[in-house]
Amino acid sequence: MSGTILETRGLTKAFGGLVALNDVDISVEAGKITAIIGPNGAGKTTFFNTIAGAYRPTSGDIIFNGETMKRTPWYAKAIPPRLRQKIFAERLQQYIPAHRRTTLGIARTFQNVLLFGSMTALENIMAGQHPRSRYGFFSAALKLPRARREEERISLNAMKYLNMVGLGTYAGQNALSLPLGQQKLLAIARALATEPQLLLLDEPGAGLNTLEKRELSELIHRIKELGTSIILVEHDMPLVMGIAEWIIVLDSGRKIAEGTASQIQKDERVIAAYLGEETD
Amino acid sequence: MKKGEAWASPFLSESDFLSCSMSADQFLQYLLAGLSQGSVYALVGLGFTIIYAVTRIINFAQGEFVMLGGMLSFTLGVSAGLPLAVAAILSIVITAIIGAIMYLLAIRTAKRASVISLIIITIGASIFIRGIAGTKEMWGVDAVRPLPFTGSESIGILGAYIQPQVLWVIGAAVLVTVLLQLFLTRTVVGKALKACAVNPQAAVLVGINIKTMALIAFILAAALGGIGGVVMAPWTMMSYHSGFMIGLKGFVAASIGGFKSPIATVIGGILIGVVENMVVGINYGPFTSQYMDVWGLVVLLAILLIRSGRLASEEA
Amino acid sequence: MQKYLKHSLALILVVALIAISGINCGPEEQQEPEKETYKVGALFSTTGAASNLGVPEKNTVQMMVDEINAAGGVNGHPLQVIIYDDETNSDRCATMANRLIEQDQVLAIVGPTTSGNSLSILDIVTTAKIPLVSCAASIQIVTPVAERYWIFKTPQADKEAVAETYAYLQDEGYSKIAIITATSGFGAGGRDILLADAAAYGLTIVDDQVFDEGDTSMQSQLTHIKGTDAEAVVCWSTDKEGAMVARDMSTLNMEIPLFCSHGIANRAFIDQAGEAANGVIFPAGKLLFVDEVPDTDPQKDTLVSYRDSYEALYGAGTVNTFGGHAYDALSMVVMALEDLEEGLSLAESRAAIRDSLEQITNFAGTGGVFTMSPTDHLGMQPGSLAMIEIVDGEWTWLQ
Amino acid sequence: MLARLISKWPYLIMAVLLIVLILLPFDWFPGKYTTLMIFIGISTMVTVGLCLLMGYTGQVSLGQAAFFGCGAYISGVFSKYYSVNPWLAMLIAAAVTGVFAYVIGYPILRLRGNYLALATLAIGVIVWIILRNEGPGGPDGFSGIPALSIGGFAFDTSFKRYFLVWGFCLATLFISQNIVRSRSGRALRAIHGSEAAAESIGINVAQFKVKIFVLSAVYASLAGSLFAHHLRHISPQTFDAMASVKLVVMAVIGGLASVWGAIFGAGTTRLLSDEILVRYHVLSGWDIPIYGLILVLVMIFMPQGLFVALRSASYWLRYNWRELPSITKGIYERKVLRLRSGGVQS
Repeated sequence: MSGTILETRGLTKAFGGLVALNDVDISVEAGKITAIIGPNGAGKTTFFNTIAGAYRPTSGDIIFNGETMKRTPWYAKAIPPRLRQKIFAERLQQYIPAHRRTTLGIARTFQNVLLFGSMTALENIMAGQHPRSRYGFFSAALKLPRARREEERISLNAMKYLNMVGLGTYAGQNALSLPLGQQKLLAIARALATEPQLLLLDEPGAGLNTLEKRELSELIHRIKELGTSIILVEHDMPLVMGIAEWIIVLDSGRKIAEGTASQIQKDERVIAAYLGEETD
Repeated sequence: MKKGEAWASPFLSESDFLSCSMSADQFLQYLLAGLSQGSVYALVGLGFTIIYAVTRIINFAQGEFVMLGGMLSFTLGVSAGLPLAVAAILSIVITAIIGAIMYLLAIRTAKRASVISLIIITIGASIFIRGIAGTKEMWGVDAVRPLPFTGSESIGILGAYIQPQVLWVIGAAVLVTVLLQLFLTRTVVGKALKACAVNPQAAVLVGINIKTMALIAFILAAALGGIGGVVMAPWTMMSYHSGFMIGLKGFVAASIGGFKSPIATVIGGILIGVVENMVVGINYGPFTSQYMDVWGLVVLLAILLIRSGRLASEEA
Repeated sequence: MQKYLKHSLALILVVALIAISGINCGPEEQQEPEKETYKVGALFSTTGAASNLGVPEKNTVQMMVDEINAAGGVNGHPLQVIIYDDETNSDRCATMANRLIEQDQVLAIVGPTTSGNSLSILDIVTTAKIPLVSCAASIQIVTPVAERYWIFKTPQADKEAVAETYAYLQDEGYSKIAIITATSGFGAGGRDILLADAAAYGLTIVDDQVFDEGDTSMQSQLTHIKGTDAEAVVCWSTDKEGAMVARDMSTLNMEIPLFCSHGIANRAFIDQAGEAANGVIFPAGKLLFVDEVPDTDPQKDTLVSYRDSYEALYGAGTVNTFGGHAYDALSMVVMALEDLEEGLSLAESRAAIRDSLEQITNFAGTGGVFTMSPTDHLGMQPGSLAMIEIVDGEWTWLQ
Repeated sequence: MLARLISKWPYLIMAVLLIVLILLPFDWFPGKYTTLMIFIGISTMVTVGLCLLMGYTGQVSLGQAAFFGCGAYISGVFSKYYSVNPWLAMLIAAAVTGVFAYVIGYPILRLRGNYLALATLAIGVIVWIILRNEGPGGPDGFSGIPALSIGGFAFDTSFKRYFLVWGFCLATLFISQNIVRSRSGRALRAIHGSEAAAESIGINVAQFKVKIFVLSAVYASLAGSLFAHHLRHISPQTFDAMASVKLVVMAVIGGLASVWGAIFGAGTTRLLSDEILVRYHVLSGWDIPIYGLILVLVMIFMPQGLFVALRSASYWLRYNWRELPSITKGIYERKVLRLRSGGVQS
């Protein structure tokens, strides 16, 4: 598949006075591995959270698969558009909440892994299957055949993803009892279990040793083979340069450059940005 | 309501007189009543605030500290006949010691206990204290009333009247708040407490012993409760089970103040007090003395929800 | 291992709890006398909101049991009263009632202390067919008698107390009154009757305020009353709140007189209200002014003996009418036990006791003179109450 | 041989408990605990809801007695004053309470931790005051609530009601168990683990919180209705703030980690307050402080609650069952002594 999977238009996020994202326009090509880099405080994670729906954009639009994430609530619809724009600007604007975006096909991992401590590795992934399974309290309460079938399917799929990240043998272990490296893989598997078209990886490499990093990049490639587009935020330059087919550079909330690894490495603004970081 | 026969629930019940009109001095009277009750709530609420800020525990035994203060001041002041000042100070000190004991025996020994089980521990402690106080070996079940500090000749203010004891209560509330504020901002220990409140991890990093701080917090809270009990007992009277209701009100006051600063708590307490008494003043429809407590709580809920709304708006 | 050991405490705790509750010690197995013990149950609110009523009742019963057994018991049968605390809580009360009936197999039950709790066990005792002599005020407890076959009670009904007060107010020529009542069962019960009966005595209620137990001040309610043209305040509550009303009234310099319920017939009220207690008028049984009761009065002897023995045991000035209610209740049960013939089954003796309770005539108790009948399970003769005014800290009878 | 029995003991215990449960109310069975057990069953139903809410979803509720009370009052009032069939009244009560919980749930459950606890507490008190002022009989409550009956068969004795209540109770437990082990159950635990992460895997956190809140409310309501039709009298003070606190205590004592903890929690607490402390009822009121003390001790030594402690105790037991008798004996004797030392029964 090809074409753009994710697009942002004038995406802006301000916390009180501090503007973390300032009118960012990007477009991510489907089926590619895109990396977002930038010095600390460039707004990478904010950008992530905004796309994933954890933050509400101050203004701007996010388009996923050609579908906008904007929603106009009924009470806003009541007011004529021009008037609304005049009075409230973007304030009445609502955006699809995070969990709906996951159902649409955006999955993410977290910098601080955030696995579910009260569950085993397998259960964590089964939980990931949530948006791809359909049965509720009622059929669960009465153990209807439907519930049984679904459970079967869920656990099989879960096992599949667990094997994919090579943790099949730890299925029964408590998620938090695993070492950090494997926890990170597990988190990725959990995200994969939601069967996303776009996978957001927040610093997958952080805290891994070189060996684990190699495994990681292999895994990421394998995920790409499945036809899942990937955006990752990463500090580790070698890793990024190794796997990213397209790189977007953010600095203090603005997009300052984008291109292939080689292009980025030559770009003065990027170098300036990073040097600037080193000097102070 | 008549039992037995068919039953209708009139929200505008018998107590529905169209006497909404409130004369100026009546208004003042309600205001004063609210103010004085409010400062009682505030005094109790301060204890909650300190402990919560430092330990993130809601100490359900706070009301019992108040009760202890009041009962002790009666035993020492009236039964044992000690001079008033001595009795007052002694009962505050004893209450503070009990607070310390409670922390050391019940709270600190509970390692790796979740917040909720810590709450249960404080509930257990309060049941324990109340139970002991209620036995006929201790104070029994009758309410007691220590002697007022300065007579019981009521004082007139622009057509409204209050007992002199109420002035003591309000005074104590003000004084305690000011001292507490100074303590927290000026002294080293106070600053350390504040640090724990703001960010425990950081506090630990800069070498503050969080356990000692928690102990201090409990002692302070117990002492505050004691003070509250001592000053309010001559006015409101005390019995072994006064603690629970007073505690609840103080709790509300503290949480309206957001468990943050002493001043916020005092404002919260007075707000509740005034609302409740104004409701009595309106005395129409659902705004009657039957529902004074409800309206206090409604205010609380409103404030909580507004706060949460502000939080939620930050997120999606 | 170590933590397992600690965890095993849990197991052991549970095992121990079950084991302990399994083994039958406690009251059931004292040394067996030649004649089998008469077991009577009692439910009093010795803790919780009504504990200041329940405790004197409990004291009274314990005192009486000792006296009776010291005097050789009931027809040679030792008397045992199993007292449970209902914590002023109705489902607790129901549990304890069932316990008395099913486990302790008592012949009759005395109490509960409060109207709410008494009402809560009516169905239980009725289905279990066991006589109950309640110590609570509400008239609901014994009416309609048809449905209350097994239920009796000793205290004056609220209705009579209200009637007494209203009659007095009428005689004194009051016409506009304000009422302030507690939200407790006692207060609310009184409030209903006060509201209902006022008109009959040519009284109009110009203000109606309530307060909770545990309220720290009644000033606002009273301020509102002060704003009306009420000529007198009637307060229906127990001693603590009553005292606060009295004190807040004097604080607000309210000139109009305060009338209270028999719920304040308790020395504690005077201690708590202090100066403000003076001038308070309320209806109560004669127990409070025994010495002023003329010797011709049938109750005189009972009153004197009860007061003396109670105060001998629990200290001077401690006697109050609530203990008196328990005294009357248990005395009636004992009277019934006395003409209980030997060798009846439990159910039979329960029925027999009920019948003889219903036949009690002219029993002079502390609360009044009782004559039970199939149509009246309170059976208190009029004139059992008198209006009392507190004059410099002493109860004085307003003849 | 014995060793193998011991190793299977959890199942044995289960079976034994079940048999005891069935035989308990019969007259020839030692000890008369029917009434006590009925109350335990009712409390358990409410506690299960709390376990789901607090243990699995991590949402504290200090207002559960309000739902309990709504159930009791609505079904009581309808069946007595409007002579609706008690079963129907029960359903109405459950429905109304559910809707009520749903309506308050959406705003309230946005609060976190202690503030949620506080808000629910406030709601509880408000409901309680309204029941007290507007409910029939005011603070005295009202009696004469009809008993439940199927066709001609009326549940008019404790003996019959025992089976009714425990039928309901066990049903609740099994339903909850199924839910916990289902997709929804995982979602709940996910929310407990991290709301952000839960959102990130497509769980509608707000909605799930409300759902479980409603479920627990409905449990409480049903329990309340059973309570009303069992006691045939209800009064507000059964549903006050302290009652809510006691329910939470039951949940925590039992252990929030499992729905079965509910039985242990309700059982131990009730057994303690209604049976043992009563039997060893000492000088007036001394049982109350003892209750408080035990509460504190359990929480200090078994913060996970009895059930978890018992489970790990059972593992311990498998390996050390030989030493057990001596240890138990020692502690048991000490316990008896402590409880006896109170004094004479009044």
